[in-house]
Amino acid sequence: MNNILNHIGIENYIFLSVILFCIGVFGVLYRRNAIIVFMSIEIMLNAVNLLFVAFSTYHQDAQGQVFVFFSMAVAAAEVAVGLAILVSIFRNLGSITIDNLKNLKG
Amino acid sequence: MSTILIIFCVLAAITLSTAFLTIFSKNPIHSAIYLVICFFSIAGHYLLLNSQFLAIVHIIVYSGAIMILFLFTIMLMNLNEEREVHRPRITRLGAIVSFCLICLVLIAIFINSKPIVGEYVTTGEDYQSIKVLGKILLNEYMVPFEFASILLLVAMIGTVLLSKKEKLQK
Amino acid sequence: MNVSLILIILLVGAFATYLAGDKLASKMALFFGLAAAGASIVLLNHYNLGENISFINQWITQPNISFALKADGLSMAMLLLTTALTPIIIFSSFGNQYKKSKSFYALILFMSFAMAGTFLASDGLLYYIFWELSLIPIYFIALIWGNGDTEERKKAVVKFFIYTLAGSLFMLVAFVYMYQQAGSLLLEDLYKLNLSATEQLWIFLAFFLAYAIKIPLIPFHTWQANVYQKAPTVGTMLLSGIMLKMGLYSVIRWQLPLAPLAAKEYMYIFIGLGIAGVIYGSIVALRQKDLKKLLAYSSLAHVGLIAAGTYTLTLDGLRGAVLQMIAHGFVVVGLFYVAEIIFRRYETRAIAEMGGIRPQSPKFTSMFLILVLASVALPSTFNFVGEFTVLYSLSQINIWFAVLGGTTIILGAYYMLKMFQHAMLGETNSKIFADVTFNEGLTLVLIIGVLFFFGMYPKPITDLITPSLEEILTQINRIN
Amino acid sequence: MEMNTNIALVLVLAPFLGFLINVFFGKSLGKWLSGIIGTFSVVVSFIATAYFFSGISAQPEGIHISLFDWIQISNFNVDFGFQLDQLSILWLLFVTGIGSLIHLYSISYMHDDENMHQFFAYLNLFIFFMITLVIGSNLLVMFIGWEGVGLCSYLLIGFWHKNQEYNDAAKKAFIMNRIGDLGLLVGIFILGNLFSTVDFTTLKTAITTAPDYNDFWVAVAALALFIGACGKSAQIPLYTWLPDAMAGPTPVSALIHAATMVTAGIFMITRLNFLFDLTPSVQSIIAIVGAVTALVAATIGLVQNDIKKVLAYSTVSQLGLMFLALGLGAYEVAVFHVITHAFFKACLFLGSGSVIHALHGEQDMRNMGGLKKAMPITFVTMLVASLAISGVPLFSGFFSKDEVLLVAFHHNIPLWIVASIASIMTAFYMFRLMFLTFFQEFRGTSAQKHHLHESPSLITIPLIVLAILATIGGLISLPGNSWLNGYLTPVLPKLANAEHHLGTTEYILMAIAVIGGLVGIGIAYAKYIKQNTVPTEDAEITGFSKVLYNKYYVDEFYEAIFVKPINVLSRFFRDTIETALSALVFGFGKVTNEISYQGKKIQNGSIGLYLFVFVLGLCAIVSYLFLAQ
Repeated sequence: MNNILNHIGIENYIFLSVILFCIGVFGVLYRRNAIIVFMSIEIMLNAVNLLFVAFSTYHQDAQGQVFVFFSMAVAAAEVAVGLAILVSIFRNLGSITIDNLKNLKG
Repeated sequence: MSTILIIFCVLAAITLSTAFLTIFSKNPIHSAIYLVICFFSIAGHYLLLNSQFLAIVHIIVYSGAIMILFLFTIMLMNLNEEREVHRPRITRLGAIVSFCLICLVLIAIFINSKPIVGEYVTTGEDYQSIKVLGKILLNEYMVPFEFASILLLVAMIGTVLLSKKEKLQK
Repeated sequence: MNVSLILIILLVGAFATYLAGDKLASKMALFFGLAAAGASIVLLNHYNLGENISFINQWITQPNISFALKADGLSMAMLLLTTALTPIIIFSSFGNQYKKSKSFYALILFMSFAMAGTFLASDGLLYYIFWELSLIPIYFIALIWGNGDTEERKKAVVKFFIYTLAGSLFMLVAFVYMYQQAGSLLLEDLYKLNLSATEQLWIFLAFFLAYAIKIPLIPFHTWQANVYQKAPTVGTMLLSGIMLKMGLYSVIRWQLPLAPLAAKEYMYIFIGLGIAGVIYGSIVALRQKDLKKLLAYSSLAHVGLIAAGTYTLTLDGLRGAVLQMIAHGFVVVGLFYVAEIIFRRYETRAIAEMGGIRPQSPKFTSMFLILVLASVALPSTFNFVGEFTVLYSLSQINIWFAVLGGTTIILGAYYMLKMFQHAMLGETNSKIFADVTFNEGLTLVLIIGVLFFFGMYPKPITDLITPSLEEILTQINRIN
Repeated sequence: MEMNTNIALVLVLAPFLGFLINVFFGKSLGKWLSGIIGTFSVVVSFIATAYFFSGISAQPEGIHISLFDWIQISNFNVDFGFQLDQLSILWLLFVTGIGSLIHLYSISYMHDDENMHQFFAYLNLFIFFMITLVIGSNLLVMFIGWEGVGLCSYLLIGFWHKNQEYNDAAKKAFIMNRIGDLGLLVGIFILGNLFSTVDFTTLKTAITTAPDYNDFWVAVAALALFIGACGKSAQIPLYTWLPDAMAGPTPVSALIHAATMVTAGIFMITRLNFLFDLTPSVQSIIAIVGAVTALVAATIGLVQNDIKKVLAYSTVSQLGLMFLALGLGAYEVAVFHVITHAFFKACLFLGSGSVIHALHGEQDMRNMGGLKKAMPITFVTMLVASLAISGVPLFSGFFSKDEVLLVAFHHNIPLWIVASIASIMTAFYMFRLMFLTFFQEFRGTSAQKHHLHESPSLITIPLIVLAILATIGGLISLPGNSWLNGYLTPVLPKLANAEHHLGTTEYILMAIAVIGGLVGIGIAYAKYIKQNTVPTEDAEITGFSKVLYNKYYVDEFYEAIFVKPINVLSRFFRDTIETALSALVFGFGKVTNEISYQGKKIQNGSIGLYLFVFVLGLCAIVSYLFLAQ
């Protein structure tokens, strides 16, 4: 069976996920809208997932995919809870601009 | 340049551009749409890597469940228009700087690392069909698997509790 | 039979006391205190017969820590001091009523347990644990049962706690470093380390900070007077009678043999510091208005001399220091008890409000005077033996050290007699001073008896401690 | 030898037993019984001493008893032992002898005091410590006694403890003694370091046989020991406590501050004569200090009005003469003078006590006078003692003082002149005391006059015994035929070679001394009998006599340069340094608090900032891990 990586090369996947990850980081830093921040986090998660899958293929091992599977489960849970929190924040403050969320300040 | 590489490049271009657009769109709805496209392209990568199961799950979970959640939330909050006040310039500058920095650092590291690329071995074993994954999940990863379900259950209950309207205290 | 028995008795005693309830607590505590004292005498017997009463057991495998309780002469002497003073201290509290007395007495026993552990432990981490453990009970004793304004007290006690704890942390750092070098914290293994002079200096200083605060040496003594004043007398007795000796003991047991090069190199500085403490403490004590504070500063002066003795690195210095530690332990407990007896009757610790007690209670006056004289090292009391030996060791280093350190016998006499004069003599006080009760008298007589007996015949203690001190000296003088 | 040990123990422990009985049961025993037990225990010691005295000629090297190991030092062991040789037995004889007499005297004298049993307890304790001091076989056992007598002196000076001035005096005595004690200790340290022993016998062997001892350190040791002697024997500069010590009851002054304790310094130096003989420089210091003390104390004594103060300064002055003799190497002369001085000075003090007793506590001579008729026995005995101290021929003081002057003349003429002037002054102030007290008319109140009476026999018997001793005491060392010198030869080896011949010079010197003494008496007679002068009131004293009356302001001087600065320093330390140190420690806490407070501001709750810092930190860690490889 022909390994797909022989055509593409693992380094391309690495660069792709790094850039994707950085885009996620950038989004988290750049945007104030909590929803967008959330989306950026999802992008980061996906970048890592992509790498997992790539390495899974590289090692010819299913462990990486299993990990992605769990990571998706966690991501789903996280998004559900996170969005619920956002909803209740929006309900209380009328906005989801993260700069307004300063209640943690000591 | 093989077909597969071309497909990869196209997919990668879609992934990166939609990711960028997700962040830069002023309207959250647009962001969400771009993100869906991004997720689809990632699913394409998965397919390219021959992990069909993950690709399907990815589409179901991310593009299906998660993005729908996002869209619902956005609509719930009525965020379909840009209400975001722009951040001060210094913050934006900081964001760009740190973006460049982290890119530079990570890429520099990967470039300077010992090359791991060599001959890609193929054992020929099936390691990523649904059958194999299912066996692994329910044998080796039995306990984490169950915990994942508990986690989801807890998340569900938590979400319900959080989004329930509190009774006004008098 | 080994020394862990003592620790078990004290720990079990602490729990039993707590469970016994408020009414029985004091008697239960006394019982266990006496049991520990009895057990340590039995153990001493075994030790003198040449039996091995040490207890070494693997405790934690990773990191490599042993539960090592090593009993040599020095440890036995300090253990005896602890177990002898504990029942005396408990007994001395019998005239007072304490709220929540079960916790109070349990804490006393627990503290005694921790201090006994410190004297016995021969593994660095175990030793450190006991060392810190002893801080916790005294913190509560001083905080909850202390006297004076609550805010002031809290301030003083918390300062003491943080101060000593902060000092000890440096010691922990030193231990960690040595563990990395030796792979074990057993004292014997640490002795085998070949550390360079610089390393030794740093270790020495780290230990010094911990000990200088605990002992205390100037200028690290600022916690002392306030805590002594604010703590209940029992707490003060525990602090001054035993806990100070933990620091001095540790200097001999840990600091000097582990960093002998530094000790030799900077000997003069540390002796000088000790002697400066003697003079400074004595001079400050001159004008103290509070009896307990005065005694605190006198204690500062005495431990300064003891510390100077230990840093001479001579057999006489170490031996005198140990003798003086034991003697000072008894005297200072007696003196604080005297302060407590006066407080029970006059509700004051201000010297100016006393006076004229002698005509009312000659017995008490005599006992007080004897303690005062023992404290200023009158020959034939135990303190003289210790002080003489220490001063002699100082004279071996440099005669001026002996002269300056010897000013303690002048200044000490000055402030102690001045205090005695204003507290006890003069026109009969208008306030009635009830004569000492049987319990009070018994406690004081016991202490005085010990002081005179060993003052005339210190040989048992000298014979007990000399071999182990010689061993430590060989460690100090080992060629690196 | 077993026998000797037991008797020695009896000798030492009898007074201690008396002390214990008086302390624990004194009150219930009653005054008489407590006094009798106190006296009896000292008499027992005296008898034991007499036993040893009778046997000493058979054992010229003395009896050495070692009881047990006491203190262990790395290079030597100190055992608790006794040494009974000629010197210590001689000392014991007069300590216990005079001690017994004074105990007897005190039974009557202290009978009105409610704490009489305490008094006897302290006196017994004093005798116990004094015996320990004398009998100890090494410097440290001697030191037990040395400090012990200081303690008893403290207790007895402050016996009337309700009076804080007396307590001050007691404290002063103890502390000044302790200054000396430090000197003594330092001396012991140096000797221990040099010769690895503090035992008298082995020390003597070590010093006399050591081929290369360090001259300098031996001298320092001797000097340090001499400072110790200064403290105990009230020499310049540590003499000021002795006059103040007169606050104690008079028998105490007689026993401790005249006859026994203050001679401890002389005892110690005599004991260590082999050491001092090696250090001529220290010896000359001792001689000069002794002579100057003799003169200074005598000048102060000239104008004092308190009967006991006069005697106190006279004691200091006489002690000075003894030190002069010691400094000149004439230990036997010093010992001789110690003994005769003990007799006549004890007699004088007891006599003055008798007078004070009769006048119910009056001590000022300006309020006395004419007691001759009322108190004949006291008068006669005091007169005898005064004649003795003034050096009138055939009385004991004549022989001993004359020998001191003789020695001084042979060694150093200026010292002889100083000492002679001091003796002339002695004669003057003693007779000034006699004339003011016993002659002319009574100047006290009429109430006192009515009660004037001779003291009871318990008081007069010791007086008579001491007066007799003061008269015939000189017989033990007659010029040219000295029993004492022969007796002391084993202790003082130099004596064996010394020649004692009486030449013309000696007779001339004797005559000068006698004439000087008589001149002193004559001046006193002229002033206080012929002119009938009575010393002026305190306020009217002017000129140099004011300086003298105020004791050269030495007390004030010490107060200003030692006591005050220490107190100021103490207050400075207490208020400034302590606060500063404390503030420093608290400062650490404050700084931490401040950092925390400032650091809190970074935690402003802005998630953007947190994330930014987070990313920076991530970059830093990653690049560190990468670069560190």
